[in-house]
Amino acid sequence: MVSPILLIAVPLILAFSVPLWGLIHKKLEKFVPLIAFGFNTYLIFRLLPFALTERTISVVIANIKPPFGINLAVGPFGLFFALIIQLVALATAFYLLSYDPPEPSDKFYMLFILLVLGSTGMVLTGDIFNLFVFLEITSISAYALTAITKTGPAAEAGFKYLLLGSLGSTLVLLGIALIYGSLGTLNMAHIAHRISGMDSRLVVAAAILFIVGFGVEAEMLPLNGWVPDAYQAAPIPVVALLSGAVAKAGLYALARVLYTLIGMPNIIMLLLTFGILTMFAGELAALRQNDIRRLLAYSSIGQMGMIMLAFGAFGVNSVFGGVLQAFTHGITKALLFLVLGVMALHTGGATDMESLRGFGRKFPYWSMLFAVGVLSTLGLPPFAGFWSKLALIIGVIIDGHPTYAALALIATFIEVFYFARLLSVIYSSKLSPKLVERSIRNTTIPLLSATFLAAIIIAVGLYPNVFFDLGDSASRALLNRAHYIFSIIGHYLQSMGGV
Amino acid sequence: MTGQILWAIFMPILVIIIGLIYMGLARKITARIHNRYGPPFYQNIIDVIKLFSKKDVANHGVMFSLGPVIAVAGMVISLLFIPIGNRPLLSFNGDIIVLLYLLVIAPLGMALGVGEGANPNGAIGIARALTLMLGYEVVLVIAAVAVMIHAGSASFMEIIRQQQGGVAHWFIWPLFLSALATDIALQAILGEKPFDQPIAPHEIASGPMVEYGGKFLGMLQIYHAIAIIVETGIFVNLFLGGGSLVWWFVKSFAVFFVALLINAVMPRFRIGQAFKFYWTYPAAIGLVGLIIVAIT
Amino acid sequence: MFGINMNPYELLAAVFGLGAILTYLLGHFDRHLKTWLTLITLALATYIFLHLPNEYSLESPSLLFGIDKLSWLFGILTLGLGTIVAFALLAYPELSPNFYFMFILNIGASIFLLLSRDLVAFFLMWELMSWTIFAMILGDGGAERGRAATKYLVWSAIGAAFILFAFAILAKSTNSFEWSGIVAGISQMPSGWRVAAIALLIAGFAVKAAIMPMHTWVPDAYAESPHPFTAFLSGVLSKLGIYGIFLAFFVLSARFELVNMPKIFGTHIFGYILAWIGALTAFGASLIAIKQEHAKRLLAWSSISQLGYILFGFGIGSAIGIAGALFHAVSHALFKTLLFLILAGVIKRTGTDRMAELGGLIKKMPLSFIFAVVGGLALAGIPMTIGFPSKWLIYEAAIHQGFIFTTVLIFAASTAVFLYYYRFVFSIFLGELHANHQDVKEVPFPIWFSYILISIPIFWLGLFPGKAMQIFAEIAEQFDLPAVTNFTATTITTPLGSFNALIVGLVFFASFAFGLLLYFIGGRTRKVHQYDTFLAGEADEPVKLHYGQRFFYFLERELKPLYRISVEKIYQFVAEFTRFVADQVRKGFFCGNAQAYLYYMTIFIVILVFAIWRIKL
Amino acid sequence: MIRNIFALLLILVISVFLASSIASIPFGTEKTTVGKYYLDKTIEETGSVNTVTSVVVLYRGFDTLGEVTVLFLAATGLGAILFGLREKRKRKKERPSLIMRTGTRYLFTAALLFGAYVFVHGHLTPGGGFPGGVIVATAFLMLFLAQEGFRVSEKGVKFVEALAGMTYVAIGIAGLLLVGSFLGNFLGTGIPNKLASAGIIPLIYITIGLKVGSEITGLLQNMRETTEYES
Repeated sequence: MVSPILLIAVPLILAFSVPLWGLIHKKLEKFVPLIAFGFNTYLIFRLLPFALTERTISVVIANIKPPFGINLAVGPFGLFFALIIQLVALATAFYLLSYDPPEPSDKFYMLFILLVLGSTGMVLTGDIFNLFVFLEITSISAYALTAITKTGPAAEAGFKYLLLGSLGSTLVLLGIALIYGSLGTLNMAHIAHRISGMDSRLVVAAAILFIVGFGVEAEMLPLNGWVPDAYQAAPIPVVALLSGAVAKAGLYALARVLYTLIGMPNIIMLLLTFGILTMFAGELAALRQNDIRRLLAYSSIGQMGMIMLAFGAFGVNSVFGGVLQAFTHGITKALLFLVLGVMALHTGGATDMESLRGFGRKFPYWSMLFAVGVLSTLGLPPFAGFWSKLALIIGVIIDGHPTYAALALIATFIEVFYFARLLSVIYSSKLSPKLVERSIRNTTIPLLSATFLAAIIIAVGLYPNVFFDLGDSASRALLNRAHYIFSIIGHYLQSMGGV
Repeated sequence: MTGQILWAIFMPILVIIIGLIYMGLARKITARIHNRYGPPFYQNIIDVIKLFSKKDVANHGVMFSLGPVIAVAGMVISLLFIPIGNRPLLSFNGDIIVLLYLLVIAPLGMALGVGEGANPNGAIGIARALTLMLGYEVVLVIAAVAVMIHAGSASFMEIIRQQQGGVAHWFIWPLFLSALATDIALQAILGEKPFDQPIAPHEIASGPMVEYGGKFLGMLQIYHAIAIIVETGIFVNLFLGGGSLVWWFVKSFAVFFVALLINAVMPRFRIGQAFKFYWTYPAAIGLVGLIIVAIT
Repeated sequence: MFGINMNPYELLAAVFGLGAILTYLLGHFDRHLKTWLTLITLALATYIFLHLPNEYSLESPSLLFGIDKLSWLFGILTLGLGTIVAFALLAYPELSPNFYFMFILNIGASIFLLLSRDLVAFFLMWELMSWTIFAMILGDGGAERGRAATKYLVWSAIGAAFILFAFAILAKSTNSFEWSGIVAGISQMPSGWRVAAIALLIAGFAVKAAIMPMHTWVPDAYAESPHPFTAFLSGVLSKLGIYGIFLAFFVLSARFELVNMPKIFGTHIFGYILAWIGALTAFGASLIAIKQEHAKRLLAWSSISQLGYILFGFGIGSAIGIAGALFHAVSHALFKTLLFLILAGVIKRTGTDRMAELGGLIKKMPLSFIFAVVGGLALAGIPMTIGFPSKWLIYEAAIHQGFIFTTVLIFAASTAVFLYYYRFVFSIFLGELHANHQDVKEVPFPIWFSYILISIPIFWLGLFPGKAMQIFAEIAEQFDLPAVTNFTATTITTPLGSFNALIVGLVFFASFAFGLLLYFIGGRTRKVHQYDTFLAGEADEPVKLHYGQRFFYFLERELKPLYRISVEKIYQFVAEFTRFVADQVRKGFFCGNAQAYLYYMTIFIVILVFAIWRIKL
Repeated sequence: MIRNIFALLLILVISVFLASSIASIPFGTEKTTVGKYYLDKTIEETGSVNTVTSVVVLYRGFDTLGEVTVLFLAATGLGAILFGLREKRKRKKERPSLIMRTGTRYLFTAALLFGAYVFVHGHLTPGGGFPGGVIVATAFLMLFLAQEGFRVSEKGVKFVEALAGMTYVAIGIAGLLLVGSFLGNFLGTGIPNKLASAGIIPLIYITIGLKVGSEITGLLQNMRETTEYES
């Protein structure tokens, strides 16, 4: 097996090297992200067969065995999220080839790589403090990338994100401090093993701090104020990553901490409520939104709420649905944003509905890609979204929460409404005067990258088996706490005489 | 079998003549009530012969010509499905519901013909007729359902069989309210005042008939003649126990006579009023009757 | 078969898939090629469909398919009418290849929906069928089409949500995703959940079947969808909702008979409720159809009304009722497809479906008129056409079962049919010819030939209803339902009465001969110009008076109190309210103020503190 | 006003909650399993006499790599956002005095050397890569403050920064290749208290020192350019 650590090391070394490429030739810089994520995607596919086995292995760092050193806890659940992140990152990195980055370009590419790297690190690590470090990497690069266009709204959005995000990370750090203070260990498996001996009030306090801290990245309800602004102001490829990678990493952290570390069903089931609220808030806010970017941002909140709901149902079926939905949401939203970026090229940057009216008549292929994304988000066959939404709803019901499933279905009505309206605007026979015949830039590369994502959506929709298997082992792995503990620190516990 | 076929050919002609006489009598009786002298009772037969001998009739097209043909044909087929004088001709092959639908063929064909005439008066007349039909059909159906439930059958012959054995067995007694409702509906079905809005000579120039002249009008007269017999005949069969041929026609004329009396002294409703009337009082009466039947 | 070692089911899927893609790709090259490819696809599909083996299971994702008498019946309807509509499409080369792609996909999904034997496959095909309709309604049209399509998709999502929810309950309780397993396990379900699941299923299917109060998308969607496709939408696709209701009501609930439920007149209360909903649908929709000004909307409301009949028949649930409902499903499919196709032809030639702007087309389009009469006779249920035996069975069943009030409603609805049907045919074909339409031609060959194709079964089954009854009896037998067995090829006998279709037909022709005889006895006739009408001397030169607008205005005036009852108002209120809340959320919650967001965070922490303390401590 | 009071109340609730939670952690007991392990095993396992250093670079070396990246990110992010905004805000300032200018020139070398000393001796004495790097940057800060128009080569800073970062990761990958574990100590522990001991710790600290030094220098340069001197 190739070492999963390379998923982090190789992009990191490439990220540091960006300025050197720039010294050779300015144009070489933009290939670095592609190389990094191309390699990573290759690695992920090498690791995928392993993700189907439901086993979690510990990848030791610096030859010091957990719980004393840092380790990566590579299991199906983390790998599944890493797969989402890498696929989105690959498509986006490819898209970058024809993208004019905001200056300074070398810093843009570095931040870009580090954003993905941070998210990947978050989903792979087995150490709570390391999780925090990667959270910092992710969020700081995200703040910077949000504000990088240096316009007024971008700066404002970046500031909001920074404010909420940094407060959130501080709370996470506080939570880690509470746990370390009482258990004296940072290894997640070790914490999980010992947490039952911890003062329950402290556990609760840590849980609250974690929920709030990771909730910011996972776009949870009252903490997601930054989302619409950031999604609107950030460069399009960054937005694709924000929903495809950052939100997913935040979600992973939330799930991992709540399921593995805390492990209290009562607290996990709070996610049901937050998920529902998040979903309704997102969908409702999107209902009357005329700017498509903001609309997609709100819709992203709604989808994240739905996934949270699935994770909150505390059962293998609903978690199965949740991870599948996370996958399709990541890929689909990335597709939608990338296509939207190209659409904006044809309207002089405007992304409101009126400017894009009739886009479908002039650019059928682009709108077809967009429609694939929309239909998949709505959970219609033969696209990936169908299976994930089906699995999610049925899973939540089978796990005994029919009321919540019903509420989720009601929220999807709103979703259907605004997406149908969006499609009808795009396929309208009336043409917006802002539409230009040809974009100023060659759109072949964006086309290929969007087609790549659409092809994933359709392929998964038509042959969902592998997808199901991955999701199945991922969900089982998340719920199998004992196995996680044993596979990471089993040797240590044995050496301690099974304490 | 041969007898039946001969009867089937003979009977429509008989009914046409009797029907025309009914119409003539109606004119006579109405005139007497109005204190006029009135035409002789055979006047309508003369009229029809005159109309048929007329040459050079205005013709608006194929459907226009087919309208009266279908009207007559539709009425004849309805006639054949009604037992007259307790002689079941074809009514074994279709029950009351079938008859209710066969009854519609004639007006429908006529309406299509009127339509091609392109005279707005005609179309207004049809629109009124249809509105009226929506009104009385509900009443009629309420009554008919009551009869069918009471008899446990939708077959005419079965219903008549259950009413044999004297006046006391007639359904008009146990189903009095239904009979009453049906009779009110019959007023409109026969096109008598206060429900003659579709014709309304003073408003829309005889409505559907406005474009028809000559042999077409003659055929419409024949159609009307058969229709009177058929429509009163339904009432006779459902509530008055049918009867032998002579009795049957006597009963049928009695029913017609009641309608005539009302017609002679009544003004005309507005069409809206007529519709509303049917959906209120007779429908209520019929429903009460129906509920009573359903409970008992 | 064809030298390829493929399961017929896979082959069928491949035919649809490849057909759709090929039609889409090659459709850009030639105007007519796409229609011919569609026809070839459908012909191949029909051939394979008729030779399907009994069962087939797909390993991954594990889906189960199979064919039985019921899916055979609906499948034949779908493929047959689909082919006929596709044939009529030959006259519409302007429709984009997208449309053909969606059309083939839609038929494919419908067929596999009928063939599916487990919940996942069913739902998959159901959703595929649903959204391809959306794509076709949306087409490449304007704001109105967009609105209609949006409305459709939202309703379709609501329906799908009900279905999905019910499926999940069934799967959870019976631990099976297969129909057979569910049918076997349903008796173990808690009765509350059982009732809920079946009610949800029926409500969900009712959306597609256009049953009130789930019907509001129908008039808009029918009015805005491509005209020939509307025929398929109304004729066939609404029947898939009926198919679903059949499965939910008979296949699922027949097994457990809802034993603890009270019975009314021998029908359990569930059926009674269905019958009432069906009757009210039939009654209400037909009254609304009367006042429509657009012919497509008129037929749309008529469809809602007729589908109410079918539900009514199901609700009665007796042997006659089921046979009647299935019969009516078949007959409605046939005559409504015909009527919508005729309307499509009229719109093609005149460019409008506003009845006040049409008129007198009988002179220009006699064939269309003839078939409009044929379709209308079937719609009105005149004997000799297929419309009569189906309605007659429903009435007989209703009276026999003692459904008195609903029977009255149903009868009133069928009387209203005459009103709107006459309005339809008069305003379009009769009356005065509009000045704009003096040069209108008869519809092109593909369209009128499709009229003939549909009229054949309309008359054939109208004269020989026994052929259809045989199939219904087999279906009933297959699902252990009571069946009507007392019939011959031409005669159907029920406990109430009997009906011989052939005799009625023969007698009608004899009577018609009598009428013709009278016609020929009379003198010659003289053809006059259409403006040469009697106007009581009120106009000295011909005036154009087409009585087309507000045809039944006096009736509308009287029915106003009834028209005021509108379920749409409730939906509008819900929509308004949702919009209000949405604006509050968007402007109030996502206010863009960083301070406020921090405030939320603080409040959130406090809420969490209290929430978790309550749970845990 | 009410909002503020309410906010205060909320914060009070949170504070009480956190305080009461934290109060329940027994302080000073030997609960910290991992910490005890580090104190006991450092010299034996790593050869570093500075336990803090061994924890930072070896036991939790991966975190350190992350923290270096975070620092790098902060610098990069700030640079990215400030890019192009430099010329916009100009403030006038008095020129530094002659003593300042001369003194800093001499101190610069000493400061550089001290910084280098600190990060090279990280495994032996208190200090290490981070403080060392900051001291190096301080040397440049002095020049920025005192020398009018002094600039470091942006390319040079980038080059050092990139190379140092890459070297860090490369050392990690070397560990992966040589001893099968990322950041694994492939050099052995050596003899404690010698300069050339504790395996890769000094190497990593050198890269960290260089990286931090160049980053903060670059950062300072970025921020400095918003000011302009009076002439």
